[in-house]
Amino acid sequence: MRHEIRFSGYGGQGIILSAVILGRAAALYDNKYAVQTQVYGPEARGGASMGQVVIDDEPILYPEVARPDIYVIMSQQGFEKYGARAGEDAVMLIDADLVRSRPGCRCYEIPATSEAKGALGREIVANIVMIGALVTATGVVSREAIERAVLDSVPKGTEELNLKALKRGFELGERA
Amino acid sequence: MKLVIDESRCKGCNLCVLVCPYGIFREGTELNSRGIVAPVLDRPERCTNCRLQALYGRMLCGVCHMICPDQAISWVEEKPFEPHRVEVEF
Amino acid sequence: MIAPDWFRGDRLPHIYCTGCGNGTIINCTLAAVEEMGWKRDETVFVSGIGCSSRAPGYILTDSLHTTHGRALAFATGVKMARPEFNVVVFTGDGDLAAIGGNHFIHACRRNVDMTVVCMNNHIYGMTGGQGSPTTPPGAISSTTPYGASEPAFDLAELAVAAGANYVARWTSYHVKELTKAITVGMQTPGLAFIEARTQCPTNYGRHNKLRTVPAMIEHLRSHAILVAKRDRLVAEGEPIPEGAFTVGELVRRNQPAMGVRR
Amino acid sequence: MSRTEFMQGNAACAEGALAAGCRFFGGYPITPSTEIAETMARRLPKAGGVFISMEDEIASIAAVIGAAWTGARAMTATSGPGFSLMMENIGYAAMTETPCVIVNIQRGGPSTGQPTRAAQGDMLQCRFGSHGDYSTIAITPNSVQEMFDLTVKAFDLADRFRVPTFLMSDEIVGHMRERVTIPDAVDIQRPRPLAEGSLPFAAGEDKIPGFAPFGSGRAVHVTGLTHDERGYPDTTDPEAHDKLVRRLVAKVESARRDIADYEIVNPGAETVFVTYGPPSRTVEQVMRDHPDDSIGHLRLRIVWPFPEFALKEFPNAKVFLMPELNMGQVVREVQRHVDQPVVSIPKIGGELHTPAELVRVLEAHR
Repeated sequence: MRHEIRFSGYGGQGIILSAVILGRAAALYDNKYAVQTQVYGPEARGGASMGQVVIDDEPILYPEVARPDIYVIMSQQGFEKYGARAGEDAVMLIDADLVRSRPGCRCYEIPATSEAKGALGREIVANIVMIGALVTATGVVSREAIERAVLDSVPKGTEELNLKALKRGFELGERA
Repeated sequence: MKLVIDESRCKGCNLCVLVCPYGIFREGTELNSRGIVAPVLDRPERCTNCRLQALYGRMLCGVCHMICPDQAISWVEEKPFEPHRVEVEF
Repeated sequence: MIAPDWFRGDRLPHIYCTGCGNGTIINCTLAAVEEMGWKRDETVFVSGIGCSSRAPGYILTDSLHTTHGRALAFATGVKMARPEFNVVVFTGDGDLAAIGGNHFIHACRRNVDMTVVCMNNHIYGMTGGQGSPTTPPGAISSTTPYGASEPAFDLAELAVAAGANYVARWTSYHVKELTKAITVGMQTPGLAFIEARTQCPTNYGRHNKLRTVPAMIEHLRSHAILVAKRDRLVAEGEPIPEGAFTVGELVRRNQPAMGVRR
Repeated sequence: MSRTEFMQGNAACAEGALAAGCRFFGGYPITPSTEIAETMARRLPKAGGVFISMEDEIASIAAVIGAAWTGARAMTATSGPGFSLMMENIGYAAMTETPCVIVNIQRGGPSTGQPTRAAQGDMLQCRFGSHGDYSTIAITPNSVQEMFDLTVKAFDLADRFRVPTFLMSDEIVGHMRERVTIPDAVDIQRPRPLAEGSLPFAAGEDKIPGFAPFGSGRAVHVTGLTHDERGYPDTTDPEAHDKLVRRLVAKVESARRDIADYEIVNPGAETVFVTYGPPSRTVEQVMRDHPDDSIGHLRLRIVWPFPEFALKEFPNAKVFLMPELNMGQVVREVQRHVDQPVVSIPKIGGELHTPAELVRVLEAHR
């Protein structure tokens, strides 16, 4: 089953890293296939940043994302540029504190940034909370795979914090 | 040691005539087989390098050899070795 | 005396015009190489395009005759890949300062450990005598028929400013001094730049009232003033003679260098 | 043993170069190739190699050629504008038979164009871009794994044929991340050494001279001028030039069956897609979604020298369809080798042909 997952937010939230971690989880630890792409260029710096992942059980031939079925949106501008045209059958996870608009599709509101700032004490792990929620809300990769991919990708010394953020995300995603 | 001009290389620029402190090189007058007027040597035994290189174990003066753009000037050993009569000029 | 085994005897006589000073500068460079005791199979000559750049073709070592202006970039690759090689670059004023100007300043900045000998004849010789970045103001060339109107580059001062560890300037008349300067340059770690002003009787002298080779040599000799003399004139507030250029060592220093033999 | 990574195409290219023993990289930053230089800058010094950031692309390829003549495997990476700047020295490398690898992560042109978008607009430039006649090898990967594998192959071909060899990738493959398996070691083939007593530019039957890198004690004179077998300039003799340039072209072109690398699907097909690089993946997607034996696919991993004989492997072909990320470049080569109609499917703007677009063309031509 082919899934196309699109992440968007503003620069500095770790949007691209989120896409890489998800792709890594699928390709290295879930025995699936994954292609990760992203938007480059000056417009990606100040404005909305966007990364995408295609995950499939079969080898991925056409590598581009045509019609995402899963969205993770972490800024209003990101929503407007990359989320507003989501199809009706898509699923969207939204950082409820940062995005005012709501899509026409199924939408889960995840308070990732306030959780990261509050309970976890570091705003920087909001993207990891979001990834955790994504995994339990959609099952696109396994919990074990995403745990290993997160551990691969985060700076030394922050593993515990990031695992805590991921677990918190799992809970938020289960509840959603 | 003997000073020689390799006429197969000389292009006749006469830089050697200009720089030799002993006036050993003179502008030539005759075209050689390559169509070049090569300089001629005037009493080359006056060349300090010819006389004293073996004694000092290094090149002396040698300005003609260095400036010759066509690598045409060199010294060859003379065999059998014959000491030259030295004329001291004041 | 330069040992004949440094020359590709089968390639001589070379293509240079009668009275061209490039052959002299090759002699001085090879005399310096002998002084250094370098081995032939560890020495690489690199050049770009132009009269000067034909020089490596007459020397019996590995040699790289490259594209116009780019000799220093090729030489950087050779030296950085094999720092144990002795790398000497032959270049000319057009090759080095016009098309290759950017490579020149960056090679000096990197201070790559090699010796750069520039045969500066103030003209594009091989293409028939067009004005170059070192053609003196007023000089006649085929592209400056009313006299060069642009200021000229001082290549040696440019190399000093750009960071070369050793910079000297002599002429094809000053064979002993030039040889000594190239030798010191070879001994100095980092980039050594030696500007050798030379005569181009065919394409420069002919159009600039220097019809004979001796006239050109005399012009070089009489317009060269030692760096120390220039400094004294400046200190005394005396004018520098018109058309004069400094000769001697302009800088010798020990700034960090790249590609130094390990 | 090997390791599996989730890696960007550009990073996999750098890993391939390191695995192949590349020990010199000269480059200049340019989107979308920069990650190759960055990876080499990080990895090469630890592998005993040299990374140098040159003042421009002209200097980068010059330094690479200089390093190659010392016997090092050497590489540079760039994109369109830098590739254009390299052209003169690429001709020099062809003329002097310098083995080196040039990676071009193609972006939209002409001029500065679309720095962050993909194209295949330099495919004719890599074949004909430098002045005069010569022949080189151009490789076109379509996945991150191939960025690794074909970079290794590029070094082998460069060494074997003593030609500048191009890895003609693009922004899509250069920037995408996929799973890649990196073996612990790869087999490499270095150039045949110059035989004792042979002249440095004299070639035998295969038209490829033996290689005596600097320091071998052979006093090789290397020049971009027309030269004889000794390497000495001989610029006015028509025969000398004819002999040299014919050999430079023939050493690659006459070996094109040997060099060729392509895949064939459904050789009995009547409608045949011809692709290279990422459009091949769209075609593969279309063929998976619409299984049909009457649709064939010739996918080139090496575009130059062009393997025209591969087109003959579709004896029933009625039409050839060629999607390219340009206005139709390699399609000209297909057209001159077949009698059937050849349809160019150009796409520019930076995005890959979608499966739906190709299905529409397919339906129009059946």
